[in-house]
Amino acid sequence: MKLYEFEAKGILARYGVSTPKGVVVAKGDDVRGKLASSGLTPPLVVKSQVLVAGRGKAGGIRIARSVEEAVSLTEFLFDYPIKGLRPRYILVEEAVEHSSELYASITIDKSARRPVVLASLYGGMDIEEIAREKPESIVRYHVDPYMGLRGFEARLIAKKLGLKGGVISSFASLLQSMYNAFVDYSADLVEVNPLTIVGEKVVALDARIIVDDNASYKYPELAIERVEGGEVSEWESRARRLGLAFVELEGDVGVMGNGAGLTMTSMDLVYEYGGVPANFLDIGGGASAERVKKAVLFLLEFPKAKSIFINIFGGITRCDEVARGIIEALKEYSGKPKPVFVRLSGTREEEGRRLLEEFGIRAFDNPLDAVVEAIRAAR
Amino acid sequence: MKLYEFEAKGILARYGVSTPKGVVVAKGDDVRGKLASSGLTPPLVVKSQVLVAGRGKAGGIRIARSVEEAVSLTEFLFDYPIKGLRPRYILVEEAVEHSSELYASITIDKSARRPVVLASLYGGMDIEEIAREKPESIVRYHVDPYMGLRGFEARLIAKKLGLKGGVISSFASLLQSMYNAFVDYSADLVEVNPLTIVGEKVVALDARIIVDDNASYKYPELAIERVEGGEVSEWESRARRLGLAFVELEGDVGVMGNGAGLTMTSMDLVYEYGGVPANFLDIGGGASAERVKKAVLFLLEFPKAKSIFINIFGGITRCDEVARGIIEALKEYSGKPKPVFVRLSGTREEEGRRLLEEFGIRAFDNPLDAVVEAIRAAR
Amino acid sequence: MAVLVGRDTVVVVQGITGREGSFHTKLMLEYGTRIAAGVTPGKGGGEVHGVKVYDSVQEALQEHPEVNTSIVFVPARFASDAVYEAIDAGLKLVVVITEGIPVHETLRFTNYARSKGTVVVGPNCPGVITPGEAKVGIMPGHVFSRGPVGIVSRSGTITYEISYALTKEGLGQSTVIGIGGDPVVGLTFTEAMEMFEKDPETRALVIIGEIGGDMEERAAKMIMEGKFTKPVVAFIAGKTAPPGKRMGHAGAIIMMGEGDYASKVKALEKAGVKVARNPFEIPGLVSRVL
Amino acid sequence: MAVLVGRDTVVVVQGITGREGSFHTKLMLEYGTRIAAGVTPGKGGGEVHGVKVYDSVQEALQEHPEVNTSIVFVPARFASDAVYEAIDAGLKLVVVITEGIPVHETLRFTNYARSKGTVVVGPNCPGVITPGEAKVGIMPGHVFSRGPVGIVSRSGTITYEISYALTKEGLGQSTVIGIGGDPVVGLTFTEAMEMFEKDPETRALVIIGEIGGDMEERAAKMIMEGKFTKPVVAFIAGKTAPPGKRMGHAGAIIMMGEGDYASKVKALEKAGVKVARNPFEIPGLVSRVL
Repeated sequence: MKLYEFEAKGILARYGVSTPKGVVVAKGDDVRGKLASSGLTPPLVVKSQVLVAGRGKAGGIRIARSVEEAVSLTEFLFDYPIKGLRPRYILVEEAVEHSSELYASITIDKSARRPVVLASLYGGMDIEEIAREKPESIVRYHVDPYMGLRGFEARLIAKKLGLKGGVISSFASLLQSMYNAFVDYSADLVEVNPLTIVGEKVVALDARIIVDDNASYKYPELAIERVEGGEVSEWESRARRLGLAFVELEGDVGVMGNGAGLTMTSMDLVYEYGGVPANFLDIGGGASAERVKKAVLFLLEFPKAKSIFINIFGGITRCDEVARGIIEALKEYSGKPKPVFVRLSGTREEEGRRLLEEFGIRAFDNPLDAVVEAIRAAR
Repeated sequence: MKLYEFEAKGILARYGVSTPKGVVVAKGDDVRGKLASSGLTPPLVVKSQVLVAGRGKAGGIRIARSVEEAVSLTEFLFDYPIKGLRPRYILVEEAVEHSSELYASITIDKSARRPVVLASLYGGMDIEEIAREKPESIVRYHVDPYMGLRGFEARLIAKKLGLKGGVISSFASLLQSMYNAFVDYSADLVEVNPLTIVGEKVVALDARIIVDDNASYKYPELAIERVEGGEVSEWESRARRLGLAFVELEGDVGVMGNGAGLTMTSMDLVYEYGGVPANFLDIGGGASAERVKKAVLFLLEFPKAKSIFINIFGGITRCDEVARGIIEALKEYSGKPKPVFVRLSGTREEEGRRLLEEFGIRAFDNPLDAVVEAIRAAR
Repeated sequence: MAVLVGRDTVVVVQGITGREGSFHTKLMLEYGTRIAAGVTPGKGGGEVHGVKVYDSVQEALQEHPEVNTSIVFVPARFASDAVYEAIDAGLKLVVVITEGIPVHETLRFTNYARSKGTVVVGPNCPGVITPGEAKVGIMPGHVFSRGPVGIVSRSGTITYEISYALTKEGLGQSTVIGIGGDPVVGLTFTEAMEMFEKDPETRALVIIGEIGGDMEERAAKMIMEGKFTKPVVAFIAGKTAPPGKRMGHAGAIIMMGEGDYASKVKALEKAGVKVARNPFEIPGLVSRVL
Repeated sequence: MAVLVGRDTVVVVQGITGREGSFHTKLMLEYGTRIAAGVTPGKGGGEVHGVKVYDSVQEALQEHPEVNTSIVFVPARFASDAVYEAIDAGLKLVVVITEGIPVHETLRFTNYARSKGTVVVGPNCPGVITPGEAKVGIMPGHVFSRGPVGIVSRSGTITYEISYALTKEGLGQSTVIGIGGDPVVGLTFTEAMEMFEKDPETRALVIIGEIGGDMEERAAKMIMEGKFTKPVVAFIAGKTAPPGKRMGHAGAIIMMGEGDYASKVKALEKAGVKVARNPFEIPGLVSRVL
């Protein structure tokens, strides 16, 4: 779950990180009143709160010389889509005059099974760009998850970066604050980019926090509605509301599988045999008949899918449950009929196969056969 | 720093512990209004918030059959001193009907260098009493400070205690909540005594938290004025405000030393040589001249001390600083002169000795000589 | 011989009274796995498919000291606690089936397990099977057969697909390890490969990878460095997945340009590994290297 | 020979630029202690009494790899961090002078030190001295002299008093350890006693206890069990302290009836230890057992 910039800054500020003075305006707020009473001193930065990368380049960040200008820019940005997305919040902040832009983030090094701090003197661009253009500038530091990031370690990072004097300890404090937020919010990523140095103080000009979706239940206070991603289609957001792992694609063969690997491989097979998948839909492990029914109905209604290829190899998923779900979906569906090709193998495969065949659906044993049929039917 | 019952319960409630519904009334509040609007259902328990043990036996806990009665009991308790102490807060709670009273606490086992959980089915009395009367009922469990108290460990404790069914997991949750509060508040002690079982739910009827004084700076939100201890004398609370480690005693020989061990030994010597100390005053390690001056002035003004025995063996404390502090105090003091006997040894002893002797004070090398003189002078 | 599980494996099922725990206990028993006990806090005293249920691993081990392995079906919110319980009870292998455990929790318990000498497989994994000896997992048993091919996989269902294809071609498996699809797992490709390297029965290895992460690249590096010397073939799922889209579980996300399909195939081929275009090519490739 | 510190001890002073750190660096140097470096974050590059200052222990050790011991004068809020830094740098002895460290922090770093094989003395302690060889602490050097008496003490100033009294009677000390007055300390009486038991130079031991806690009782138990075999005499401060009152530092509080004066004296006397009524009786008692 990606947090908005203003949320990330709010969290970091509670951990002692300096951020520019600012105010958040929500869609529908009295913009003029809110900015007038905010006590902010121009020049101001008006920032569209969208959860997509490249917001600056897309025109989502504007400079206002006066409060009056900030009011009109705020109103303008509410209606200015960034990669197809209109913001619900605008953050207006005092501009911080600065000459340097640094980078700092904390994420998980999956291979090392350790949190890792990344820092560079060359911020303002994203980490991939830094890695391409200034790879030697990146300092990496692994943290023992049982010890946390201790002060002396944070200072070592600051020194390796080449910082001097009092900035060392204020940068070290920033890293420790980021680390504590990273742990307390079960974050996949805490990033401050850019940050700058004013005197001996470190100021976070932008901030990102991504909370692990598996842990988001721990933070009910973050449960505001948020639209993630740049180009979530209508069907993708509908799927999200239904709790389905669905990605819309360009083609016409509907694809559904159990498990990400098998579902991706099913897509790969469609391509390999000359078709183009209409989507990716993973019902996950151990899906109930109810869940399968929901997913199949969704694909039946999804207009891009001209035919449907269902590829199931049951482990924790039971083929009989899947069969029941498919049958119920087909019974309930009242739209234009669509050809459905089901491959069933694995746990309780005989029962599932029997159920489907009693209902009049052929259950393939070999997915290649099912794929070929599905591609042909979509044409 | 001892927290009031209502503070401890408030903290534990945030960690998910069930506590009786209640309301805190501060001295000066509109008692009637506050209780009337609280929505509490009688019978009610009216509890004087004092930081002393044995509050119940001393009449600090009363039962009210009606809100009206609770109002008059609250007003009554504000003026009812418990061990010499008038409360600033009264907690009024709904009475919880209960048949069992259990005990649970978390503290530090200093020898094992481990947090330790203590639990017993026989609560309602203090742990020393339980240890005397039902020693076999106490379950002790050491916690790895790097792992915390995990659910399966908490359940093992509950099972060892003899709890059954759903109570096991609610008691285990209570222990985990207590442990988390214990760590987050740097507590010397988190105690719930008694707690009771209502259905399968565990309810904390009373709660105590003692925060480590060395860590209390981390919790500015707890910085309300609190009067600790049952019988803090006027001079003791005056000393506390000055930041002096001072205990008032029965005798007439003022005692001041550096370090708890030496100061206690100085008291012991006064007794051994036939005197009675008027106090204990430890200036601690590395005291500045300023601090020494404050301490000496305090003893000069402390009426019980007829003479003063100052026993210094400098390590991190410097004898010259001490000498300067003594001299400045004597210069500034304008009350009735008091005989002062100073023993000086250790770090910078020659300089200290020289300063004192230039000022006309004899610096003893042997504390026994100084003690004997001080006792004689006090008579 | 084989790796991780075998005839000496004696299992405790944590979360045995749940829907999945109970169902797969039955299937594992049917497969011949020795299951000595089950654990569900608060349900001690009962029985599931003839297996006694205890309130804690400690109590289970008091009655069944021969237990050396745990399989965890406990729901995500309580799963970490179950893993710690198994580690602290001294079990040498803990297979975590549970999906949806927060990665910060996995980070902690996998590090803890390592410090205690316990191997954790998973989380979010299908488990481990040594065909004909023991199945500690949720995989459909009938698709496996015994033989010389080791398999280590990030994807449950593709593992079944490929094992089934191998079995149909008469190519049996020594041990099949599904390491799980989460970003952080207790046993990585390279750690599993160290085990297969030492196992005399395993004569070839199938690596089943997925886009995202760098585990396949590390496996390639290990082969390049000569630390894994047996023939290897591979399949990588997600060839046609669009970048930046989350494809099902967290392991399969292409971001930061790290670990895309091309990079993995390139690294593996450089190390001399044949990469199959689809799962059904695997048996042919394996036959050629055996 | 002696214990913990000696001629081979090479010290880094953490917090060397502070008031106490700088002053006691001078006194330690005057005593003959080998101090190779000092550390104060942000003050690297300077000098204190001729000792070079570095920003971190790591940097200090790069230049002075012979350092094996740290003494910590860092203020309480930053002291734990300094201790971790010293432990992680691989130092074998860390003497923590700092007073006022929260006990939960001490709990953590003392456990961590143990897992890393580092001995922590303190916090809130006067340090360790092996007379004539090395003083790693804040004790006044001139009150000590070299000889056969080991001392382990919970009270700084009483240690000076008793050492001075011994010295005046011609009874020198092998090593004197002030373990510190905090509720949790890195080195306990019994752990120090294990060291003295093995030290051939130490022929008798003086235990300087205090009311509160159970460290004296544990020392008595160790003697009873025959794990410490040299003659022991003891002094316990706080005989006349009223119960339930906090007497200065946290170590000296009598509460819960645990560790009062009578219990300690009884336990020690039962173990055959002579307990002095005041510090000045110690030399006489020592003479008798030597």
